[in-house]
This record gives sequence, C-alpha cells and structure tokens, in this order.
Amino acid sequence: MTVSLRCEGVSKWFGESKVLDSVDFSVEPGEIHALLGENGAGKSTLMKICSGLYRPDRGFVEVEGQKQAFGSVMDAQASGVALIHQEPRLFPDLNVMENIWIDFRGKSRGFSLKSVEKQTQDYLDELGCGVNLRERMADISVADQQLIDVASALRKDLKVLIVDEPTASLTPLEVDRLFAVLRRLKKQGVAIVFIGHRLSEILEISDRMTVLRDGQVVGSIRADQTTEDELASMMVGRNIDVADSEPYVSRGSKVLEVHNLSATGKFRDVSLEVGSGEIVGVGGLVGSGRSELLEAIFGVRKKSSGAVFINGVRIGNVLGSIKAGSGLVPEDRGRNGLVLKATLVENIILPSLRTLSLFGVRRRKRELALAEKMISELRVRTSSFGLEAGALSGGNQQKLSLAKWLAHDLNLLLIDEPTRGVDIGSKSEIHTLIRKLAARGVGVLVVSSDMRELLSLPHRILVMREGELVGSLPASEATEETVIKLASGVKVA
Amino acid sequence: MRASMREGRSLARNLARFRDVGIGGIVVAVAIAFGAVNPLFFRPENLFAILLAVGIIVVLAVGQMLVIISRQIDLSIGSTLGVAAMVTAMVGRDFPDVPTIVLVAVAVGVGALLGAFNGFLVVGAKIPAIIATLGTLAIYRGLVFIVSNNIQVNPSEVPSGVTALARVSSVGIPPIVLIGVGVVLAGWYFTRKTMTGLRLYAVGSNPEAATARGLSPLKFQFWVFVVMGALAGLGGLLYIARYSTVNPADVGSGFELQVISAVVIGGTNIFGGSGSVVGVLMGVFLVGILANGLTVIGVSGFWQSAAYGAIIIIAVVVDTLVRRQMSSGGRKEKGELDG
Amino acid sequence: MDNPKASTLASAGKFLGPFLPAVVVFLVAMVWGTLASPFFLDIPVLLLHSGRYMEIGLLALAMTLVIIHGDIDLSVASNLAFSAAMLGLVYESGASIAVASVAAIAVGTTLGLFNGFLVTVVGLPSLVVTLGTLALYRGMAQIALGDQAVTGYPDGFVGADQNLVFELIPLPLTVFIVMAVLIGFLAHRTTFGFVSLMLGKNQVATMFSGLQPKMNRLIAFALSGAMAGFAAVLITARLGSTRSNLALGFELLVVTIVVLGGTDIFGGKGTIGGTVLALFAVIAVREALAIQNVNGQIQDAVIGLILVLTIAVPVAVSRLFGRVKVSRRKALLGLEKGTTQ
Amino acid sequence: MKRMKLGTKSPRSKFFALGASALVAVGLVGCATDASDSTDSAPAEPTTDSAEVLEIVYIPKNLGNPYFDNIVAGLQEAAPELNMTVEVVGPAQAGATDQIQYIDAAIQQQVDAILISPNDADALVPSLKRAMDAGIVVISVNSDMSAEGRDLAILPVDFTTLGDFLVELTAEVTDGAGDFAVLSATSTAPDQNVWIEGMRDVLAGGAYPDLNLVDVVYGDDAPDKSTNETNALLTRYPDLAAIVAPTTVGVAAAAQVLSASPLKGQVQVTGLGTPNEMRQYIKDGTVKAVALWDPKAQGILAAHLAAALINGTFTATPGASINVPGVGDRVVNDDTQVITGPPVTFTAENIDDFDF
Repeated sequence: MTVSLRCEGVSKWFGESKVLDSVDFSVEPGEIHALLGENGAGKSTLMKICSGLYRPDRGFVEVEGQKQAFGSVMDAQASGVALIHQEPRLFPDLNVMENIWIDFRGKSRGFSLKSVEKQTQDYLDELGCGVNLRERMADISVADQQLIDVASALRKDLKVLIVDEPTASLTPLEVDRLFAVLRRLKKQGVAIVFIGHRLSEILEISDRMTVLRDGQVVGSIRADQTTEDELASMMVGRNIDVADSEPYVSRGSKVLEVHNLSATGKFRDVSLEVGSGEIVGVGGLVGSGRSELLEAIFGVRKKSSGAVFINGVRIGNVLGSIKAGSGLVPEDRGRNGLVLKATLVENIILPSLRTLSLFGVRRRKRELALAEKMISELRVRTSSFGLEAGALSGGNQQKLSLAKWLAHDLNLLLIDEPTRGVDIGSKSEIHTLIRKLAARGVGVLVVSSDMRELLSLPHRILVMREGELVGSLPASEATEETVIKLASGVKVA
Repeated sequence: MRASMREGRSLARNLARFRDVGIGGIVVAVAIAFGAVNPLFFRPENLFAILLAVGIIVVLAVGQMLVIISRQIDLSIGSTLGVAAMVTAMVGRDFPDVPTIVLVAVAVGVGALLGAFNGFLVVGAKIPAIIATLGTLAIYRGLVFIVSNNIQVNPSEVPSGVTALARVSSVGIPPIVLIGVGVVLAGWYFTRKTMTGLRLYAVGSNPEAATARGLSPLKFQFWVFVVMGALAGLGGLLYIARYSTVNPADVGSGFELQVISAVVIGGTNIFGGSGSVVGVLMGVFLVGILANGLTVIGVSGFWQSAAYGAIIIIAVVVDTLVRRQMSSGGRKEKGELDG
Repeated sequence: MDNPKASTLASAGKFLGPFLPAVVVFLVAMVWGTLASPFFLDIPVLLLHSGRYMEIGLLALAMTLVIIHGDIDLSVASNLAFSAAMLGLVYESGASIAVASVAAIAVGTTLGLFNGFLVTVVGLPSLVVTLGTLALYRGMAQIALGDQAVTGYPDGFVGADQNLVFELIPLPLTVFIVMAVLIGFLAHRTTFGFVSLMLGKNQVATMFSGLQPKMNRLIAFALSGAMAGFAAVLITARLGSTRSNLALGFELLVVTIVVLGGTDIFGGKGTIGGTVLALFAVIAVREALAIQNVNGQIQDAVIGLILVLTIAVPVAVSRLFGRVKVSRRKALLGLEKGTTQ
Repeated sequence: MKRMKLGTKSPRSKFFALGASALVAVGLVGCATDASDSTDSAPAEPTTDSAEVLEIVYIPKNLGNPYFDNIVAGLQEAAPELNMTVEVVGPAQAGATDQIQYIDAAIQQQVDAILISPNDADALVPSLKRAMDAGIVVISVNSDMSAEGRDLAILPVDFTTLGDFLVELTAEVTDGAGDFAVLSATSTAPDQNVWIEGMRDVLAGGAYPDLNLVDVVYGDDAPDKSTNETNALLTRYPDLAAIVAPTTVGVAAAAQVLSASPLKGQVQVTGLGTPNEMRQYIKDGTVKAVALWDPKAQGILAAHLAAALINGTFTATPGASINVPGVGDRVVNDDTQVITGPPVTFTAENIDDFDF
C-alpha cells in the first residue's frame, strides 16, 4: 500500500535561520498523523512545503509515490493535497456555494451552481455543517468556514488533508463535530495531517505522532504507546538552555493593577498585578485571549468592563498608558508592532516624539542620538540607519520593537511572544534584555507559548484558558506538565 | 453569548438583500415627487427623453461596475467614448454608404483598443488604476482633437442608419434603449450566471485567496479594462445617434462623474468584491431622473450638481452603515480596535 | 557594526530619486521652448505668467499632505469656486475686501472640515466623499451666484497679481513660496508631518505607538479647504471678477502635479519640495507649448502623458535592468523575505 | 515567492505583448490622421516681402465651433493681400478664464494685433489691457466687452436691432401668437445676454401683444446639454409655440430634438443658425426659417480693420470710416463698434445658395 504523502530530507532556510533540517515525514492512507512542536519548531513551514506554498531548499515531497515539483498551490491541489488554515482564506462577499465551487476546472458547459447544489448540500450534511448555501461567507462562524474549506477540498479527489491548528478558536461542541468529520474521512482512506497544540485532543484523534523541535524530528510514536507527559517532555526537550531568573524580591510598589477586566467575546473578569521589577508570564493556548488582554491593558482595544491602573494612575486610553510609562510589543510585529516601510530611526523615535521635539518642532540631532544609543545598546545588526525596518531579520526586528519603547522612560513592558520567529542568538539577547529591565524596576507582563521560555523567564506564571484566568503559580513550583494541563483543561492530578 | 451574535447578523443580512430594492424605492419616490410637483413629468415624451439619456449612461455604468468590482477604477471613459464617437462619425461622414453594423464594429473596436492600453498601463507597467486612467483621460481627449483636427461632424454628415438608432423604431422603442437593455441583461447574465463572472467577484473580494485558489487577478484586471473600453466605444456610437453633432471639445466630457456616481449610488462597494447590475441600473435611473426632473420642475440647472453631490454622499453613508452593521466590525480592522 | 556614514551616498541617491522626473521634465520643457521661439526665454515674462498657476500651486501643497495620509481631496476646485462666490457676496454686502478675503478662507476651511468629518469620524472612503462634495460645492457656488458675476473690486486689489516683489518676483509667486515654506516646514520638520507620513505607511502600527490618526487626517482636510479659500482670493485678484464656473477641472491637474512630484498615491511617501518642482515643471511645459500656439486640449494630453511616463518609465527600467541588480543586492544582504508569523 | 513555473510564459509578459500592440495602434491612429499639431496657420504665403509682415492672433470662444471656423476662413482669405499671417489658437471649453493663457502667449510673442471673441465681458479686461499697454491692437470680434478692454469691436450685426429682428423672425414663424422660450449659450456670454435684453425690450414695447417670452434656459453651447434643456422646455410648456435659439449650437440641437419628436411642426424652432447645419432640418420641415450673417464677411472686415489700425491708416474713433473690398463702406458708431451688415434669413428657397 503506497504512502500517501512522504517528505524526505526536507530542509528550508529563512535568511540566516535554518527552519527545517532534513525532515523525514510520511502519512499512510486512512491514517491521522499528528505533527507536534512548539511555536517556531517548523510545523507550519513543513506543511506549507507539502501544500505547495513553498519549495524545499533541499529534499523532496512525494504524493502516492510521484515526486512533486509544486510550482503553485494549484499543482498541489491537482495532485490531491489540500491545506486547511486556522483562519480559512475565503471570499467574504460570496456565498457558501460560490466559495466551494469557485475553482471548478471541469467542462463548464452544462455546469451551473444549480446543478451541483444537491451534491454540495450532501457534502455539508455529511460534514455535519448546517449552513444555508445562500448565506454570505462574512456571516459564517470560523468553525463552519473550516468545514466549508474541507468541503471545497473534498470536491477534488482528496488524497491528503492537512489541518493546521483547527481547534484554536472552536468551542468543545464544534471540536467534536470536526473530529467526527476527520474520522469519517479517515474511513474513506484520506491521509490526514493534524497540526495542533492540545495534547489531550491529539491523543484522542490521531493514530501516530511526530514531534518537531527546532526544525528537527525528535521522535515518532504510535498514539497507544505514549502518554501526555512523555509527549510534553519530547516537545520541550531535556536540556533547558534558558537560565532561570533569580527569585523575585518584592519592592513593595505595584506597577500594574488590573481589576476584573473583560472585553466581550475575547476574555472575562481578569484581575492581576505586576510588581516593580517583577516578570509575570502568561501561558495558555492560541486563542485563549492573552494577546487581547495585553491590548486592552495597553489601551488599543476597547474594554467592556473593569479598570487598569499603572503606578496607581487609572488608565483611559493608549495615550494615557504611554504617558504613564507603558509599552506594548505586539504578537504580529509586521502589522502592529513596526512600520516596515519606515526606517530604523523613524520606528525608534515614534513613541517618544513629544519628548524629542520642542513646541512640535522635531530636533533631528536629538532623534539621531537617541536612535544610535538604542541601536548600540540593543546591538541591532544593520548596515545603515536608512535601512527600512522590513529589510531586517526577525531577531533584529524584535530588538527594534523593544528599542522604541526603551527609548522613553519605561515603567511597564507588555510583550507578546518575545522570541517567536527569532534566531537562537537573538533569543538569549532578548531574554537578558528583559531581565536587565526588570532589574531596573520595570514591571514586565510577558505572554509566551514557548514552554521553556515561559518556565524560566518569569518570576510568576499565570495561565489563561478560553478567556479566563485559570491559575497562578510561582516559577519555582511550575512544571511544563502543570502548565500544559491548566492550559488544555485536563484535570490537574 | 454565541447565539445572540447570530440573531444580530441575520437582521443585517436581510438589510443587504433589500439594499437594491431600497434604491429602487428611492427612485420611485423621487419620480413621484417630481410628478407631484409637475404632472407633465410623466408625459410619454419626457419619459422617452429619460430613457434615451439613461440608455447611454447604463452602457458605461455596467462597464464601470465590472472595473470597480475588480478593485480598480476607470476615469478615462468620457474621453474613450469621445475618441470612439469621433472616429466613427468621421468614418460615417467620409464613407456615407458604409453599413451601420460596420460603424458599430469601428466604435466598439476603437474603444476596446483604448481599454487595452489602459489595461497595459495598469497590469503591465504597474501604474495604479486611478493614476493611469487620470493620465489617459487627458491623453485620449487630446487624441479626439488630433484625430478630428478640430473639425466638428455636423448632423447632416451623420449617416441616417446611425441617427435611426435614436428614432422610434417599428417596435415602438428606439434601438438605443434596446441596446441599453441588452447590455444590462448581458451584464446581469455575466455577473450572476457565469463562472467567470463569479471569479471576477472573487478576485475583487479577496485577491490573495483568489491566487491561492488558482485564479489570476492580473488577467481579470486586464480584461475588465478592455470590456470597459468596448462598452465606452458602444456608448460613443449611441452618442452620435442621440446628439448627431460630434464636437471635439464636448463629446463625452463629464460622463465619468455621472457614471461613477450612478455606480456608487447603485451600491457597488468602492473597495471591490461586490455590486449588482440591478443596483447599478437603479443608480443610473436615479441620476437620469434627477437630471431630467430638476429641469422639468423648473429648478434652475444650478441646483442640479448640488443635488448630485448630496445624493452621492447620502448613498455612501447609508451603504457604509449597512455594511458595517452587516459584518459587525467591518472587513478592515479585526475586533474593536480603539483607533 | 559598520559605519552608518558610508551609506549616506546611497541615501543621497534615494533623496534625489523622487525629484528626478520633475527636474527632467522641467529642463526638457525649457530647452524645447527656447528652441521653439526666441521670445520664450524671457524670465520676467515667464515669472509673470507663472502667477496664473499659483492658485493650483496652493491647492497642490495641501493636497500633498492629504495624499501622504493615504487620502485624496477631489473637491478642492469646487471649494475654491464656492469660497470665491462667498468672497464676492460678502464684498457686495458692503464689507471691506480684507474682511471678504478672510471670509473666503474661513468658508474654505469649513468645507474642508466637512470633508474631514465624513472621512475620519463617519469613516467613509475619501475618494467617494470628495467625489460627492466636488459636485455639491460646485452646485452651491452656482446657487450662490447663478448666472451673475461679481465685479467692481477695489483697484488696489484687482491686478494685485501684477505687482512685483524686488522688481522681479510677482506677488502670487511670492505668496506661493511663503506658503510652500510654511507647509514644507509643517510636513518635514514638525511631529505633525512625521506622524502623517507614518500613518500613511501603516496606520495600525502608528496607532499602537500611541498616535491618534483622526486628528492628523482632519487637520489635513481642513488645510486643504483653507488653501482653496486662499486660492479663491488670489484668483479674484487676478481676474477682477467672480463667476460660478471658476477653476473647472483644476483638481485633476493638482493630483497630476502631486504625483509627478514623487508622492505615492497610496500614501506614506511624498515631499512638498517634490510638489513645488513638479508645479514648475508643468508651468514650463505649458508655457513651452503655449509659445508654439498649441491649444489647451493637446497641452492637457501632454501633461497626462508625462504623468503616465513618470511611473511607467522607472518600472520599465527596473524591470529591464532590475533583474540583475535586484537579485545581486538581495544575495549581498543575505535577505529573503522570511515568514515571521 | 519563487518565479512562476518555467513551463507556461509568465502572465505578465503576455500583457506586455498585448498592451504593446495596443500602444502602437493608438500611436498610429494618432499620427496617421494628425495634420498639424495646432490649427493650421495661414495657408498662402504673404505676397509682399516679409520685412513688415503683420502678425495677428485670433482667439475664438472655443475650438471646433463651426461658426468661428467661418470667421477664420474670412481672416485667412483676406490675410495674403494685407501681408498678414493669422495664428488661430484657443481653449477647448468656452470657459471664462481659459482664454487668458493665449492672450499672455500672444503678448509674449509681441504680435501686432489680437483678435478675440470673448467668453466673458470682464474677466479678460486685465490681461487685454496689458496687451494694449504693450502696443498691441486689440479687437473684439463677433461680440463686445467692456470698452477699456479693447480698441475696437466688430459686431456681425447691429446688436441693438438684432433683438427686434429675432422677435420679428419669431413672429414670422409663429404667425405672431403664442408662448416662446429662448435657448441660449452660456449664461456668461455677452452677445447672448445683449440680444435677449433687446428681445425683452421689444416685447415690453407692446409691438407683439400675443407673443410672450416664458423662459430662458442655457445649453452652454454643448450639444448634450442643449438637447436636455430642449426636452425640459417641451415638457414644462406643452403648448409652447416656438423655441428661439440665438446660438448656432442651440438651434441645431433644438431642431434635432424636434425632428425626431411627434411635436415636429407644432413647436417651431428658429434663431441664428448656419446654413450647413440647418439645411437638413429646413428641408424636412422641422424649421421654417433661421437667420444669420456671413461670418466670413466679418472675418474679412476684421482683417482689414486690424491691418489699418496697425499701419495707422485708420483710427478707432466714432465717425471714422473705412472701405473694405468685397464688404463695402463701414463707419465706427458712437460705441466704437463696426457693424458687419444686416442679418440674412435662410428659408427652404434660398438655403442652397449658401455654403458655410
């Protein structure tokens, strides 16, 4: 029985950082093969290569024995490989039928949306998706959108279905419905690759699992031969190379106080405190509302109730929080964190314009001096100040987004996924930077999905699940198992 | 919490579906208002005059709608129409016995050629559509003068076959109106019944997703300009039939404002991805009735352009509110960023 | 870390780059005009003729700022017409010409604010809003004046555009230069201008750095309205009479000049200096054609052709020679657009 | 994103081929029929030696208007024997401020005389004054403007009596009874407004009790606007007896509407129209009569007056007279205006004798 999908010796570089290092991975027909690993381990990149979005720098991909030179997504689809994204990319202005049949390639005579309506309704019923075919895509929930994405893949004799982080924003009910669909496809002989985080879900749905860490395959085991703890340790790996922070010595003053803060649809009734010089970590799965919490504290997201105090001062909007000395390094550097089309200097001075100018008039010398100081202090590697932020590597961009907040007197640093997509070298530099800031009395609230970072960097760790704060434990007592269990809702032993 | 969200959305969805009917309602209301002020508004001759005017504008509006759906805009349609009308009228003048069908081919051909040049500038030379067609608006107007050497084509020189298009034909309806109806039906059929039409909406609604699904946005963006040019050429022929005087300075000038207003009033989203031929037809009628009605009830022409501007702004405000309520949060920002 | 100064040469190239099209067009036009007619190269006369274009110049200065934000204002010419009508009516009702001029600028600013309100507060696309107000303000001007004209302005005011400053520079040109320096200062030396540029490049990221986009964009529209009012005063002084069909079609020429000056139509890039150079390039082209008795429509066509070539030529050049240059530069810097999720 | 698959040609290069062919075609169409880039200057070379060739510039209301093309024909016919070259340049739209650019260019070229058909009685005065200060002869052709802006005005016909003539013409075609409306050019056109005032005075005088002017609308000398205004008139005043258009563009548009409408013959169309444009409508009975004057004669007269003023053999003072071959003697009236001659009425009988 030939293998549905095989990757052999697949490697990939992005700039200097090697994201995949000669990975071997295969899926048989009628098998659900889970792919695990922390963020930045290379899971999504591997799947983008299998689905034809990227070309491997070395190695090759085989579908049912034929070597694939995917020029484009279309070729991958033609060979029966489909990728379902976490946020399905569909056409908001078109209705369900149109979204499914948009890339119909058969003979168009005799084909009309009417003629395939019944067939489509059967697909959807089979998938348990009770959506009206005439409804506009913009009005449909993410869960249903995923099923519609699957339906449009089913239309073309599907051999390999890759599902990337599908359960992130689904309710338990919707997760069960999705799993029922995957099991039905499995019976029909479709090979399924399931990328996910929630260990309990993975154990429940998949037959075999492969764990990726830093671009290399760490191990491949059958579901019935392993337990969550073993998986967790494989994901994390024994040699924690991140040094532990010294225990926190309270300085008495509270930098950040949050009282039952909530934002409809994102998170509810969150209360927390960050002391001066304290690093507080926030763990939890993708979609648990951590980023939205940071945005609400910082003031760029409307809060529906609750209050935020920085250094005792009540904060109304983003201007107020910045004046009170807070800074946010958001999760999506390219869209929210930095202005990629602007130069390094322009990005650095942006939040501190008021202090750098006199009666609204910019003082160029002072700006350049500050930028030079920051670039050298944070060791941002660049050939010239005139370079646009977009031309920098991931690590340097992250240092830049830190530099712009350090440029003005910072009391509270809110940082979301500090070392995601960052090369190993910059990772430790960023960690030492954060520790130095804390040592100077700055309060740090850091959201991280990188287990080792979460366990070692903060003094205290909070865990959020589906928009609620479900646990708070000092770093000394925290282990990856307890955090993962809290995050994925498995009853703590 | 999830259930309540669903009710909110279904209400918005009905609003969208009734949007086209909504404009239809406004058109009827405005017509009745004019009729009330001056019953003569409903005289057959006057309605006949409205149909003639609407006939030409709707041909251009259907083309412009396709361009806007593909996330672009064509400001040069007035001058494109001008060049097509002038070349066709000169051919008619110098070869009086040439059959009308040949003149139709000349007009549509010249228009399509100019449209192709627009397409080349936008897709080949990567010039943003608004800038490329702002350039060709002036270039093609200059072309009208060069081609005609500033000589006007007089009514007596226009072949009778062409002027017949604006006359009441045996069927009782002037061919101009029939051609207009034909273009509207073709536009409706293309956008509602063909896969290519559906893909045009897809390319305009989400270009990245369209590329991922194997469609080529560039191809659509190019051919949309060619179709727009061809329709502007056809509009040129209808212009000759209706006004029978083709003056190099006047032919087609100012059409682009009327057409874009009609398309926007007709509910076509300026950011691409959505728009219906029915809505555009209603928009064109509203513009046509306004232009005619205001003069008929004796409001001096001076009020006309003010009324135009007001209607455009009101239509866009209503459209944005409906759209915002429909997708609760809008396509642009995710969630309620406090900006 | 290598020395940042070594890269100043590259940045200088970048600095001159956007001005290149305008400078080339200016030189070609001047040479062409001089060859075409012995009367052309007469600097005092050319400067006098340039007085006619200073209304368009003022509009272009403010339009540059609006476009840097990523917006556009097509209503400037109609705003000018209505402001001029107000100037005429206020003057006719007995007020002094000074009061009437201030009234015109105030009215212009108000109309600009109305545009800004619809775009920033109600959140409508600026292209469609100003398309609407293009027709609305022109209609208001027609309602205000009908088919009458306002004349009889005081002698000192009418023909003021003919007096020379330092015996060489006509008054309107001086006014324009002063405004160019002021708005240039606002755009490139103040925090307001810097924030406008950053908003144009990425509005969300700039908001995340604590800067409010609404206020900046509103002020840009108000300034555009104020310049329309100011231009109304200039045109009334030049013509000595006011009618409702003033400045027909100015908006298209203004946008052409701003884009010719190197400003990106989608925002985030643009300089006042570029716009000033482009204005003089367009004046040179117009004068060179006028001296050869080329009529208006052909002049507009030539300007339209220049606009299209300004953008198409660099793209074509970079495509022809770019293939080698771009790939080598990328290899050097070891860069590849990574996917940093 | 890597280069497209090598197999198929990349879509962009396909557009290049397609677009490039369009570019070439557009260029060809452009220059194939391109006579000269500006309206042609005097065809015949001046006969006498070129030492003191008189350079004059004529700026019509707008280009492409057949009425003004005939004035140009007259100028060019008279130019050779007056040792004169005529440059014709002007705006496309009949806008008030668009002519100024051409006046300034003429001053810059230090021409001997500027002939202009003004679009606005006041806006052009400042720049024309500069021309006169520069020693350039300024003559207003086909309509007048404020006196300080020109040395002399040449009117096609006596404006003061044209009002009577138009009313008389209206009475003729409507047998002296009924409502009639005027379809004018732009609201700012000085000649139109003078004639309409003239008509109003005549009607006020009571000479034609049963004729009354119900409305004046503006077609802006644009075919489509004039057509819309005509339709509106027919709707607003169903029992209208006649539409009188003192502009060639307006009368042609009104006639075109009526010729295609059931009201043909019931609603008369008359006014000032060129024979070539109106021949079709007079022959098919839509129009009984239109009147005009020979613009070419006005062109010849203008050329001679310009030459005389430049050479100083004639001064533009009331009472001065001049003899112009082919046109006859003309005297400057008290408003320093010269009248070309009486209007000519074209009817089915005599329209074929005229070709302009």
